[in-house]
Amino acid sequence: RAQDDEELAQYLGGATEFARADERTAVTLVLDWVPNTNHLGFYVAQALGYYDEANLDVTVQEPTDLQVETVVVSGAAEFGVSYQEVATYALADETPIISLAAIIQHNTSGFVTLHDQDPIERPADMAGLVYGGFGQPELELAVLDRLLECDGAEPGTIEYVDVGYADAIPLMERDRFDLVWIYYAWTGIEAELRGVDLDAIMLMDYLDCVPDYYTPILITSHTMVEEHPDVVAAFVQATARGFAYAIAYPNEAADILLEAVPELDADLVHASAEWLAAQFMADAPRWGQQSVEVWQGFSDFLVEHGILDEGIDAEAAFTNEFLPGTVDEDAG
Amino acid sequence: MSERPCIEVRAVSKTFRDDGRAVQALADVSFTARSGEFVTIIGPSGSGKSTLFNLISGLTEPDTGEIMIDGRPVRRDTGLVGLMPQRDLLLPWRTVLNNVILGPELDGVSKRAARRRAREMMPLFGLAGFENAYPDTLSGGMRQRAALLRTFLTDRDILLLDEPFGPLDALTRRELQRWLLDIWHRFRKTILFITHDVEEAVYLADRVLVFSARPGRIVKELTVDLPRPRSSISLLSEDLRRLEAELLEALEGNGPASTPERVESDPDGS
Amino acid sequence: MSERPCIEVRAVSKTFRDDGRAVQALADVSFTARSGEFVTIIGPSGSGKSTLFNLISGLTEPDTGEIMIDGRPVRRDTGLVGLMPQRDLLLPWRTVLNNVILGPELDGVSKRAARRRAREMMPLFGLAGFENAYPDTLSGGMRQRAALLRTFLTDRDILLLDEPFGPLDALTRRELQRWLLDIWHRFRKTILFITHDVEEAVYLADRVLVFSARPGRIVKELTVDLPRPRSSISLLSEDLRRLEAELLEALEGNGPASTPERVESDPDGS
Amino acid sequence: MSTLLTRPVARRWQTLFQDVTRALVLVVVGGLALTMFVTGTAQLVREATETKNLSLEDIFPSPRAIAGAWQAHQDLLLQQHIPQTLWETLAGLSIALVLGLVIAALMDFSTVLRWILYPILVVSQTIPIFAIAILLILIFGFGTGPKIMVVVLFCFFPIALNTFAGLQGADPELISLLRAMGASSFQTWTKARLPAAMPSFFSGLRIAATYSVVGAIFGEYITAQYGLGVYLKRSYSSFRLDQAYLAILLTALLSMLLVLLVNLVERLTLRWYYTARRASWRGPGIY
Amino acid sequence: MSTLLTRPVARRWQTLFQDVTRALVLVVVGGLALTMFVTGTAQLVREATETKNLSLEDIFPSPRAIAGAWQAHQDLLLQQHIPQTLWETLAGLSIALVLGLVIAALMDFSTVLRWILYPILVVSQTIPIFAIAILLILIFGFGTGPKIMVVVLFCFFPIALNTFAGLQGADPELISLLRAMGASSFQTWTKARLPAAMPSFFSGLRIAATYSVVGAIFGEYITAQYGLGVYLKRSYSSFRLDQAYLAILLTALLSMLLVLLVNLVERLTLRWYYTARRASWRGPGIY
Ligand SMILES: Nc1ncnc2c1ncn2[C@@H]1O[C@H](COP(=O)(O)OP(=O)(O)OP(=O)(O)O)[C@@H](O)[C@H]1O
Ligand SMILES: Nc1ncnc2c1ncn2[C@@H]1O[C@H](COP(=O)(O)OP(=O)(O)OP(=O)(O)O)[C@@H](O)[C@H]1O
Ligand SMILES: [Mg+2]
Ligand SMILES: [Mg+2]
Repeated sequence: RAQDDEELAQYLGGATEFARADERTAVTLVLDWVPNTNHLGFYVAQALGYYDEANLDVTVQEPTDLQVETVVVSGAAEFGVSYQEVATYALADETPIISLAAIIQHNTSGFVTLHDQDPIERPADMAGLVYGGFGQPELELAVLDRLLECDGAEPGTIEYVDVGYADAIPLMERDRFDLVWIYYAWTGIEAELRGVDLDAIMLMDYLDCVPDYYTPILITSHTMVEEHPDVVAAFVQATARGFAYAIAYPNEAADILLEAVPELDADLVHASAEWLAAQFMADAPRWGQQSVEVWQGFSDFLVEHGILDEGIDAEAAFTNEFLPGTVDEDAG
Repeated sequence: MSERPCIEVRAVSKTFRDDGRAVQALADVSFTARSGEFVTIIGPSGSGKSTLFNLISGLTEPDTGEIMIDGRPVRRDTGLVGLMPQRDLLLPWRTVLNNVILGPELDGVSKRAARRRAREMMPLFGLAGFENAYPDTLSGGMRQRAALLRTFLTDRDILLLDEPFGPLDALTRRELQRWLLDIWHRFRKTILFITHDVEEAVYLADRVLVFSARPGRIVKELTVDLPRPRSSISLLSEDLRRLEAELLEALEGNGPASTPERVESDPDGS
Repeated sequence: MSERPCIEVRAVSKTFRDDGRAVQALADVSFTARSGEFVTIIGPSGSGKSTLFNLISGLTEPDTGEIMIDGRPVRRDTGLVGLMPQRDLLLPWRTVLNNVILGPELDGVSKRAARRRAREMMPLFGLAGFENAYPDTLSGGMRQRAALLRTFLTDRDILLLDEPFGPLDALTRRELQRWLLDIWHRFRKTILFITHDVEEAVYLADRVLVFSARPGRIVKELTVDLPRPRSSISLLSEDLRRLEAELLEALEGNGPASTPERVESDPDGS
Repeated sequence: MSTLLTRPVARRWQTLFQDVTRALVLVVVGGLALTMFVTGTAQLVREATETKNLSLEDIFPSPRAIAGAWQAHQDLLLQQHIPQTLWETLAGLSIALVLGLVIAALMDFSTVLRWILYPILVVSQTIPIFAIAILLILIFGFGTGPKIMVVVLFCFFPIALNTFAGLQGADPELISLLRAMGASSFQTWTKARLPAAMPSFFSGLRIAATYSVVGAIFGEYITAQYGLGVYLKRSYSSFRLDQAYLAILLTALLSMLLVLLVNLVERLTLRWYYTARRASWRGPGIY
Repeated sequence: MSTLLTRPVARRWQTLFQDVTRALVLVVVGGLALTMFVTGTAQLVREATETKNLSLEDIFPSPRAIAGAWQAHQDLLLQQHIPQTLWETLAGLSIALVLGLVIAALMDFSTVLRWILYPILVVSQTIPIFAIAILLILIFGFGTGPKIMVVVLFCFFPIALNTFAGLQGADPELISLLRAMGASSFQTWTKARLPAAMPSFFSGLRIAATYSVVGAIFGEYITAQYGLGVYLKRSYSSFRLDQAYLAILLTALLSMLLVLLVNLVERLTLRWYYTARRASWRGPGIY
């Protein structure tokens, strides 16, 4: 274990000591979606007793039909997994939440096509394709248009159709549309496993064009931060340890997840964990680190495209205060 | 028979209105039945006899006039009389036995006691063996008898019987008539009895009321002064025949029923 | 009146079974009605008269025996006869006018023509002015008359009438009896007619069949040899009275109705 | 001779056995239902009393905010979203009506068909939308088709089941009379069974009308450009709760109007029914 | 005198006006429904025929794959998911049954209550789950409560509406007779209205039973650790279509069993109903 701690410390700002709650506390974490590899750290922290060590009894609650922000603010759950875009909307609506950690350092989503049908190499290739969206056309088209623009193509040349609940790739295979926005770590890996040849424009690769944003993030309510900072710190740090473990031992972390949620596809979980291991922290000084530039940049982007009337206070949107260890803030 | 008026019907009129059609069922009907009296009512079909029963039992309110039972006005005040409706109206979801004990059951009598009494009466009503049959499997006459038994078990001092013996054969009919007279006599009931059978009307009654065709009016009151008990009176007795003929004449003197008004006539005559 | 048998009922039996209770309604009934004959059926309540009509009209099949109409066996073959059921069974969603034209309508006659004919008959049946009333607003007798009119408009050569004049006053009854005899005579119909009124049975019929109590058997066949037309026969005619008395006697000689078997008896007697 | 003696005894035993089985089944099922009711309610009460701090502000928008959303998007809603949803609703409901009647007729018509159709009906109501979303898109593309189909799926079921029950419940003596009068099966159906089933049919139609707008909203979740469902989804996922609740409010309103329309038509069509019941019928209107 | 002359005329006009209005409304609504049916069907046909290559392989898993999923997760399903869903279903359905009956009784009892309850009922069916999910979670936490409540929400509506219709449809003459016999309102209700409403009630219960399992699955979408809904959601999200369809299959199966149970209880309870109809009743069993 000692050796483990040493190895994991590099992802934890060098910390080997972690915060504990003042007294034994029961807390609930609501997930954003069905348990998946984005949640590896939580399941690891649960299984390896990190939460226990932090004096916490954690219930990992499967997703609800609700916005996680609503659940967290209502007090029904203390922590939640959300996305920067939804959190930004919520903050603009003056919902009292705050982001505690970026679960994955960069945006790992991307636009994909079937290589055999519509090969794309660069954003400009997407012009003229039919895009199957998930129901937020303003945001989706804003991102797409920006990508086209950056690559010198005509914006507004992508046709939007709403795909709703339906599974995208089979519909693309039947030529119902050409282009879809996916989380590569899950849908992309799954397609790879099935031998579907995808072409992807990863947003990570165009950060100078479309600003980066965190997806997913860990959030809590203002009330928690103000009234139970010890619990928040204990939870965030134990979670950080879990993710550090997932970075170091993706295979073992995948097994832990599968143990807890046996319905998931084992191959997919393993491959996805492997892929994500490099993405959880990426180039950040520690897991979970957030920066004001990312929050500001994305808020500005939304305002620019008329999706938000007013920007948010980026400084107040997040905090790194509860993360383990210490880092040079400028390095982020 | 006491002289105390038990049912008083005073100048009662009733008109039914139905999109633009007005049917006057009763026009200014008045009569009194003394406590313990047996009154039969006879009149053309559609002359408002059943309507009169509905009024007396408090199911409908008269347009004008008033009805008193035991000196108290009836104003949608139900449960004072035992009513046997023209259509048998058995509850289809109850067996015969459970149908006939409905009255006592509503009065809060224990079902057990009610059933015991009912079982005893079954043979008289020719329903023995059909205690557990559903009404749908009975013949027309059997249904009628079950409805009659139900009314008697309801145990009221005033009985309104709307053609109770209509679909019964002569034999059963005679038997039930005798039984009815016996009950009436023993328990001093007041009975109003609608029938189309002139002989029956005379045979049973102290008094016969003859209704005119629609709108129903009382056109004749015939007091039957035959001696009681009547079970011994020969069916062809002279007196009986004479009264029957008198009744028939009264009935015949009353032309055909009026058709309903196409437009509403002014009810308060202003 | 021809000698050709029109309805032949041969050794027909019918037993109803109901969880463990068996009710024998008809036991070995045989008779023949010639074409154009007017046969009345009289018998105790519950003796299987209505059941017999159901068998003849093909609604039910006999357990044993056979029924022929015009020489062809009836085997769930319906629509050959005009049936007026004991319960009026008017369609509650149709007005009186639309109820009475049901027969022609089923036969594919134009509604318009059917309505015209029906309208003409309304006054005779005392239903004038009630063409557009729903059955629920009619009196008991009016419903019965509507049902009767419906049967006549169905226009069959054979009519089965189950107590058609039950709830009618003497006057209307007499009028409709005369009319029925007229129709029968003019259009040479074959009529089976169930009644509980001994006088009516004799007054109308060529022949009266007397049923025993349940299980129904034919215990007497009485040929009525009074001259026709009978409208002129005095109501107190000697012959009439004699036949009536004879009938009553036959009826009375037949004890009370049997109760149903608690357990099933072996139907094929093995 | 032995048969004569044993048969009735066997029969008596059989009857007894039937009665006992019947009582047993009813007691068991009734007991189960009662237990479930009690424990279920207890569970609800227990969980509800355990609740800690119920803070509802911040979660539901104020009526003022909802009114504001209406003012802001009035035109959009009135010109695009509501007409779209309404058209899907009405088209779907009309098709469901016909389909429901046809299915009820088929089930009424033949036992074999009933055996085949019943499971299909039940399954059709238990399949989650997402499982058929892909199928609908494949068949109809991204047009109005999928939404109409979802409305049909939501609505035909109560119509079919209720109409079927109504058809089966028609007075058997009336049917017999019609058969005696020589009516064909079809005539018995149109002249007696169908009219007798109308009250029950309308009861099913009322349920269906309630579901129809929701069905359209749901269908729009599968795929749509316009419609209240789209407005709802977009508002909700961009956290505009005021707009989301406005959409819900409008949905409820449309449903209510449709139900009232059904009630009105029922009152006008089933005049005989309401005439007969007029005496006991309390309160005016089409409610 | 003038009143005597004018009143009837006024009345005649009024009648005519009523008739015309009635005809007009029915024609307009009927025409609308017909138009909607025709254009709706046309739309469906048009969109469906436009479809080019409709290849369905690998959208649906093979039966073998589903059987495989069953073998793999048999224990998990039988020990955790199915019992959980079943308990939620039965508890919810039982509560819905009582609630539906109570609501029907209240609506039948008073016009005022009807005016109040009707909109609430309709609204309760049009609100999307997510809009009340937060309330349910706040009240009941993440336990079984929310799921039971969703089942109740799904199921009480058809029961309430159908029972209400049944109560209203009771033979008015029978009610009159009971009143004449001195029955209290309550007695009229228990002895005549309620029994008369039973066939209609069972028809509603059958619809509710069909929805109940789906309701539980839906409730589990709000929040759950166990249950077929969880299994379904997890499987679908990790692209295990075989497992997802297994879950759907099990849902349908459970629903079917519940419906059959309702049919059985109906047959046993409404003996008078089926006795009377025996002659015309085609086919055996509880179907
Ligand atoms: N609820 C009602 N609505 C409208 N009209 C009615 C209603 N009840 C009775 N009538 C009318 O009132 C008149 C009298 O009916 P009622 O039932 O009292 O007659 P009746 O004397 O009992 O006749 P019958 O001997 O045929 O039973 C009839 O013309 C009938 O159409
Ligand atoms: N569908 C049925 N199921 C069971 N039993 C029946 C059925 N129909 C008739 N019965 C029984 O058959 C017997 C004869 O009935 P039916 O209706 O033929 O008598 P009826 O002679 O017409 O009597 P009424 O003069 O009273 O009308 C009755 O005891 C009745 O209970
Ligand atoms: Mg009457
Ligand atoms: Mg009979």
